[in-house]
Amino acid sequence: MSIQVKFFASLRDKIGISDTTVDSATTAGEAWDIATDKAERPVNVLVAINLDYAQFDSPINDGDEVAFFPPVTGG
Amino acid sequence: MSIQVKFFASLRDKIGISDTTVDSATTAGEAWDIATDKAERPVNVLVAINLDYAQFDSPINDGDEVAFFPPVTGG
Amino acid sequence: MTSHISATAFDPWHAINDHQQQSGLDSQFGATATFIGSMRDFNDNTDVSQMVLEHYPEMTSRYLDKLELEARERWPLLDCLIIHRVGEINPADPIVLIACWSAHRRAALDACSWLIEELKHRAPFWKKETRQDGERWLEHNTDGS
Amino acid sequence: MTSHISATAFDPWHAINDHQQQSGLDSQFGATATFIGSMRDFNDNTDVSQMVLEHYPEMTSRYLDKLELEARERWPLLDCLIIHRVGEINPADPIVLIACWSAHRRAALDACSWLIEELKHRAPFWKKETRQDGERWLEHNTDGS
Repeated sequence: MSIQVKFFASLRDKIGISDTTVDSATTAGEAWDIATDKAERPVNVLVAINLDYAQFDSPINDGDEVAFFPPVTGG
Repeated sequence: MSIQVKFFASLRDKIGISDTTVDSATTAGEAWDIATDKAERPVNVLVAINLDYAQFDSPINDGDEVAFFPPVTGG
Repeated sequence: MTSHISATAFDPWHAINDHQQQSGLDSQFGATATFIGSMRDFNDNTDVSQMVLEHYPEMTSRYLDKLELEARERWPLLDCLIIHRVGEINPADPIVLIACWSAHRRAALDACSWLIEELKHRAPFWKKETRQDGERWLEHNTDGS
Repeated sequence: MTSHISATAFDPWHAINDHQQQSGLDSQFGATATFIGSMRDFNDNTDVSQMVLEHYPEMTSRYLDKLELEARERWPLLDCLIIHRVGEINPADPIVLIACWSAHRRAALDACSWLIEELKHRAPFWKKETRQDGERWLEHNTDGS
């Protein structure tokens, strides 16, 4: 099993990881814990699975891409 | 006393007058009656006195400009 | 703040760009909202080949200025531009241009939307369409939808 | 319908004009509403000298397309253009462009206003400002006012 995990913007700077792979995780939250070695989750962090917004308890599957990022500030 | 009376767009075409002067009138309605020889007033005709929207019973004074026109359709 | 009547065709994007360059407000505004109304060659299921836009010159100038002033009182606008065509108009010609500049987005967007509605209801312009079966004054404005 | 990400500065009026010329919709649309968001040199009472706009490339493309599609489902749009800058941005640079074309005014105006709000809340872009005292990620978007 291989899950790609990405971090963006201020969250990437804080966690210190831009992109990593985890071998097993059944939810986005588990992927966070494995990738960050159980770093505390900022209260407003957003989650996307395969480019769509999701939740920390959303299930993930082999080959998925899970991304974590702070509130968006574009436009 | 001299009141300038103007008609615009479809109303001008209907009345057959673009611009005329009436010698005495105390309201916009009276100016209409004199200028048009008491033509029937279309129900939705608009009135302006000195470039501001007014009513048929609004008072007018010497030197005023009274205009009658149909609903506006610009923009 | 500028409003004017144009008796000849104008390029709206060029006009907005020119106005913006001359305003000296670069990097002060964060939001620009614009509306362009242009002539369609089709109305009420009928082809329209040309249009004549008549107005009440002194009153239109006064009303465009008045609308700008009212918009500035309601919203924190940095700048505003209104241009309205009159005379003979061909399909695809821009008829009206409204542009609003502000620090943040809601002021520019809301003022722009308000200005076009107010202009449509209050400014003394009248459209006469030329169709296959002759000329016809428009009797009222659309509700926008 | 087009949306794209631009890594270099763009002229919004030129982009809109080009898109419109190529659309072949002249004299079909009666309304064009646009919104341009640009960089101010001042935020939260502090001078801002530069900005970096980061994004999540695959997801932004997907979301801009999704927003366009949703706007088309909600309003009878003839065409729509969205451009968003990324990378290093200087004061006065356009950051986002939204343009909507429709037969009548409300569709273009309402879709344009809706698109910028949705984009601000959903599209994965992040701004980092360079100020005198260093770089700082913006923590949340303004509410527009």
